[in-house]
Amino acid sequence: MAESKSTRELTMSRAMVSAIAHEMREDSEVFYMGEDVADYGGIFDSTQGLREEFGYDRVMDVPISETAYLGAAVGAAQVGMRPIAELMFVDFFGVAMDQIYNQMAKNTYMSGGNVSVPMVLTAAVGGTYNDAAQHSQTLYGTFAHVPGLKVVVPSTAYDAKGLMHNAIRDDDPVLYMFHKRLMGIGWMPAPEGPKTPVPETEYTIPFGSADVKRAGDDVTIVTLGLHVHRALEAAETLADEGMSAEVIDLRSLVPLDTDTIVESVEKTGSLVVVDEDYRSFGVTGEIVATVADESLGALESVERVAVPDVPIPYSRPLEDEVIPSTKDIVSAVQRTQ
Amino acid sequence: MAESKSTRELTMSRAMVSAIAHEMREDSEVFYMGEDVADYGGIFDSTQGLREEFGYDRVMDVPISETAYLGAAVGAAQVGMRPIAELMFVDFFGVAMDQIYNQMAKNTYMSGGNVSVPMVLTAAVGGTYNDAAQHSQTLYGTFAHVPGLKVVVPSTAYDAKGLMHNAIRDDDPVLYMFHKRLMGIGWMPAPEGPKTPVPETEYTIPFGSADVKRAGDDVTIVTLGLHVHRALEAAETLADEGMSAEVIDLRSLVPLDTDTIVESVEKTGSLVVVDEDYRSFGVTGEIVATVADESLGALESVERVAVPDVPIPYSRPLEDEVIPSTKDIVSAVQRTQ
Amino acid sequence: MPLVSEQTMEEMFENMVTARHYEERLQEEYLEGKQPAFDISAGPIPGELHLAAGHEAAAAGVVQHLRDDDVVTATHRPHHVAIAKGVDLERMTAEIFGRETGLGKGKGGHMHLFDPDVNFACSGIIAEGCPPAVGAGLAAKKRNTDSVAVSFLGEGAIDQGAFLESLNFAAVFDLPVVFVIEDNDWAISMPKERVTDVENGSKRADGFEMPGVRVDCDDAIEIAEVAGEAIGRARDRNGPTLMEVQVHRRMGHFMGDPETYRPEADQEAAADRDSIERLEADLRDAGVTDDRIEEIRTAAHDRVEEAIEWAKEQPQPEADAAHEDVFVNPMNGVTDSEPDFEAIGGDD
Amino acid sequence: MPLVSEQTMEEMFENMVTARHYEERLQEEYLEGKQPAFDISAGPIPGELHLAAGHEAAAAGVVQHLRDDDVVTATHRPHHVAIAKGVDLERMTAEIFGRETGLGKGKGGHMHLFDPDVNFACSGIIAEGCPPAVGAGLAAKKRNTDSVAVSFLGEGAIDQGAFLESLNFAAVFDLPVVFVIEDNDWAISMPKERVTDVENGSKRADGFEMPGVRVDCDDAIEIAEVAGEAIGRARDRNGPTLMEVQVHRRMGHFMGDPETYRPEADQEAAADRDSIERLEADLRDAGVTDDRIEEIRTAAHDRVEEAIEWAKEQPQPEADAAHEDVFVNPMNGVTDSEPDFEAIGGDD
Ligand SMILES: Cc1ncc(C[n+]2csc(CCOP(=O)(O)OP(=O)(O)O)c2C)c(N)n1
Ligand SMILES: Cc1ncc(C[n+]2csc(CCOP(=O)(O)OP(=O)(O)O)c2C)c(N)n1
Ligand SMILES: [Mg+2]
Ligand SMILES: [Mg+2]
Repeated sequence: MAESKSTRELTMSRAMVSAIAHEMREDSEVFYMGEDVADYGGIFDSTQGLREEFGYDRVMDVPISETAYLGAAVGAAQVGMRPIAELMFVDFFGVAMDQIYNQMAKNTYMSGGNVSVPMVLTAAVGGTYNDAAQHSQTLYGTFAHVPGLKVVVPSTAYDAKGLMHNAIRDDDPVLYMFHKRLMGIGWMPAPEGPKTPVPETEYTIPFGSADVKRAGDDVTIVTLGLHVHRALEAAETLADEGMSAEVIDLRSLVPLDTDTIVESVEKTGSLVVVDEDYRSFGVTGEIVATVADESLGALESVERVAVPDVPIPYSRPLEDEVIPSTKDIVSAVQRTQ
Repeated sequence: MAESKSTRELTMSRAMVSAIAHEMREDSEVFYMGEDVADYGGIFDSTQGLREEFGYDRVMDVPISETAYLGAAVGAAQVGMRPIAELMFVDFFGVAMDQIYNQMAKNTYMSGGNVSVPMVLTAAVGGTYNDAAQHSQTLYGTFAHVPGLKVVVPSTAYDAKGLMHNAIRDDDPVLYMFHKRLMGIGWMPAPEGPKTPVPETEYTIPFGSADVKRAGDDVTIVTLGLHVHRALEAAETLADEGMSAEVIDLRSLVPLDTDTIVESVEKTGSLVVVDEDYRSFGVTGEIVATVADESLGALESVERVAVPDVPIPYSRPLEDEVIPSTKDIVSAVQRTQ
Repeated sequence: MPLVSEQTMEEMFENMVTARHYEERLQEEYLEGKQPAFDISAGPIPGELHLAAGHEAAAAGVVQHLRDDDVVTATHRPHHVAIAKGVDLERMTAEIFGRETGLGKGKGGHMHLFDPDVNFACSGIIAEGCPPAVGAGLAAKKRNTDSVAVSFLGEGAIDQGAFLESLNFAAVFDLPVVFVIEDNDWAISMPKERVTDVENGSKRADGFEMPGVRVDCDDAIEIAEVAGEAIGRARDRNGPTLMEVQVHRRMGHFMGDPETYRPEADQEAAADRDSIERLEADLRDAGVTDDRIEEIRTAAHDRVEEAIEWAKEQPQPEADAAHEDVFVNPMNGVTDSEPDFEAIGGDD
Repeated sequence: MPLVSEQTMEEMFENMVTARHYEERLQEEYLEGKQPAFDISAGPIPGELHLAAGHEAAAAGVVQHLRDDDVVTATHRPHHVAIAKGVDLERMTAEIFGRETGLGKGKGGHMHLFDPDVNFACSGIIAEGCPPAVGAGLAAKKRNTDSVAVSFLGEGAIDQGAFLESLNFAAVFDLPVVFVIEDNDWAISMPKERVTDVENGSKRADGFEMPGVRVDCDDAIEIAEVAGEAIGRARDRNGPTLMEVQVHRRMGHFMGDPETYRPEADQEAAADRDSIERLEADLRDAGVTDDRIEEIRTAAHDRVEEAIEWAKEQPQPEADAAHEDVFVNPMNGVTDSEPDFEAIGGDD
């Protein structure tokens, strides 16, 4: 079977790494920088095996100086290299945000397009494993709000590879946010969905193309990252109750695929937005408002399911309470009907 | 006249300073820290005369080390002092965001309420004077998205004083964002509205209390900061055309006065949100979604007027294009009718 | 008279054996819950766990000079420092087990322990505690008290802006702050030689006109002597000090760290140099009896066992509690004293 | 043979008089537009304007060692450096006037000048240019070229994390980077003695195992000599240098700054020490004739006048252009090579 030769099941981390390795082989200007990315292979397996293949020069451990090394990536990108820089946890952005949003994101515009910043910033996001307020955030809204960054969030191995190829080849700065729980790390069991067949060949998934992960007629569930899988699970439960839910995986927040969302809501009339980020002034508000902007009449009911504006608490019952569960999604959908 | 004895017209900066001075006189634990706040009196007149009255110890110039001095304010607040720390332009937040959002905002929650952080972070916001991408932002959405900060935005001298008294007395961390264009600085002419009569006595305006700055029946304009005045001007123009616009000044984003907004939209049926921050994943989306959540049926039309997801450009015609004007507000209202 | 009295030596020893045993017990509880396959979110202690075995002397030697009103900020590896500072052991343990009666009602976890009674805090971001410690020093100066603040950090944190800015801030305002670098040679998998050129962390002080000192081994007594001087200078308002202490990482960076990056010889060397054994020998040299040493050990063990037992009996928090404590005063609560007054649209 | 040739001296002089006259003319244009009352948003040059009169020697002395492929990052006070680096003067001026043909199509303004042809950039946040300069040095090393990078900063920036982290990063990887502190004694209203304890900014190097040097006066020749050594070392792959130059702020921090905080004597002293006059005297000593000096001056003036005239004739940008250039490739544009393949919900 030709099929089985050209694809194999991969974890999301392996799929990411395979895209990075491919690009590094093709283009000597691509290199990877971060903390514990060389010998350790990335705390979340994001660089497993890369140092072995490419050496310390192209898979560089750096001092714990996020401002210096993310800014250095900007500088290297501006002279034409294609750095990938990793922020170990997105929660650490605050020590380096100036370089991210005042240079990486703005230099293209401020230069009238005369300068480009072809770099990828990777960052681990997400909770569900009791790592508390400084290590569990997604911060999708924070970054999508800043003009000048493309913001990408894969939910499967297949998407992770195609989006990573695209991110590295893109001449614009890309923030690639991978959810720890999806990576398939030995010590953090992933749910069923993210491990998928992945073609061995290279392929790109363009940004701004949301993916209908499940088609349905009664309600539109818009989500991303880990919650794609929780939404799919919810859709299964709902199907048993005779409700047909469409699940849209945004895959990128910037650019945002408004069309796919609006078309779906025009079909179903009901919108449920599910997000692991803080509820207010973030993703759920934007998606609801986008649909209201584009097609207010189609909107018969709306629900937002997100973290209720509290820092992520440590203890299991508390974290479970604030991070949207499959049950929360089911209930929200039921409220719309 | 008793009236004239107890009130006088003040610029917004004088009103802010009068509240700060009052609190400093009453409570020796209150002090002010920032760059150029002592001899200069604040680049935007935010501390005019304070050093003269209170000396260098309580009105402290600090090194250009925002991480160190904002974090120092957190530390001083946690032992019971009541620091006011100024970030000269909110655009500089990126060099110190970790202290702001991972400590100032989260320590109360992470300690289960055993620690409080009674500090005020003041920051100048806003454009309209061609200071380009790194000195013109409002970033309202960025900060309102982070749980743990109260976020306050005055639009008049009267409000500025009452909100500042409240901010300093609050046991929680408050981000007080003042718009440069409203301050009444000699070299940056303010519009008519912000200079108001201000009582000499102390008074507090509670957070979470939006203010109906103009009552109306046909459309609800929700806004804050500088754009309160542009919305009021738009409402005048609209009145000439026979349209009656209600203008709601949010005054604080966290807590958000949902009731006042929803009540108004239930009356008018039309919602126009006007914001000087970036359009996507920010204030306008949140307000629209909040109304959709609470009262979807009441919502007959919606418009969002904000900066169209580009960094703030320098040149006059470009900046004018992206920062919502009175005319933009008028047009948006017209589109709703 | 020796600088460090026998009583102090005993106290340090007590702190150190308490911390060591405490962490051994945490490790047991943590790993037990991770059977059969290591799942970070499983068991009675979920999430990351950073243990400080091999660092105890730094905490004991420095903190024994401090009073309750002195402020300490520690790192993601905080237990030994918390114990030395006198943090409530039971409530701290309950916090690590995520229970309702924990220091943070189960909201903080082991990287976010706050005990305002003894002015202890820690945090999970590199060098994040430096600026607040500087702020505590600033408050002491403004209030004209003789309190001091001590900020702990790892040797991997000496490249982080928050630390470097804090050095300057403390120096220029002559604040009563002591920075203590716990140099365990490693920042997760990165050996210190690969991330900075300075011979040791105390050299950073040279660029800020601050005294920098280093204790080259984790000898609690020497640490206590050097720290005594630094803290004394701070208390006497003679300004800050940067101090580095060589410690050893006896375990992985966090529980579950395979340490495949680490040479075995380095692991063995860390295991060999045990500051607790060293101090025990010093105690004997000073004439402390076996019985007394055993008594201290037993008391420490008992205290640890009691704390863990107590913690495990504590209730889990109610789910609803997750919504509380974002603010101490959620709706602001300050009485609205707004006069009846219309500044815009009013008729005055 | 002197280290600095007569030709180099002439070039530096030319750069310096160009920069000085350029800024005098900008000042005129700026202030003219602010009549009768100073309104920052009025006139042909709106917004903030930071002029570098008194800093010219630092730019001329350092940058004359650089090639087009060497990267320079400058600060909010960038014009003198841009001129020395050979930034297109007409398009730079058009940018400052906010015109369509400006370096950034009117989007950047005077703090955000980018000329990729000569690898020049500047920015408005303190010390923000240090990390990208380090990145350019890193790229040179990875690509195995002999390009270097120079990062300018003010003496007020030596307390900022971005600078301090960059020192370490450049040092540990031996990058070809030179940091140049322009010490004009003031950070807006804050005199340097009030914000740090170090005697001078070059001392920061001591905490990072990097050579630190200072030129105590704005003597272009001495600066050129010291910079030549530092840049040569970088080019020869012998690592980074921190260099400080004493310059003078002849004007307010920005146009409109009342400078009420500044002692008159200090203002006068800055006015007295003019590096341009000094270099002119040196030129004469070296035998350059009055005529030649006049010729250089006239050429510089003419060039400035032409650039300003050209810029003022350029069109304002169309309002719609504001929506362009956020990305060079807005909808990503990479051809979608996605195979026809369904990983979830597919039937394979
Ligand atoms: C700003 C920031 N960057 C990275 C991390 C991830 N991180 C946690 S601990 C650590 C290593 C710290 O090493 P060191 O300071 O030497 O302390 P040690 O763990 O050795 O005690 C890193 C990189 C973090 N928490 N914060
Ligand atoms: C991070 C940051 N903080 C504060 C400012 C505001 N600011 C602009 S210039 C300046 C003073 C800079 O002084 P210095 O570095 O000595 O340069 P100079 O202006 O003297 O050339 C300040 C505080 C800023 N732009 N960025
Ligand atoms: Mg370490
Ligand atoms: Mg200066």
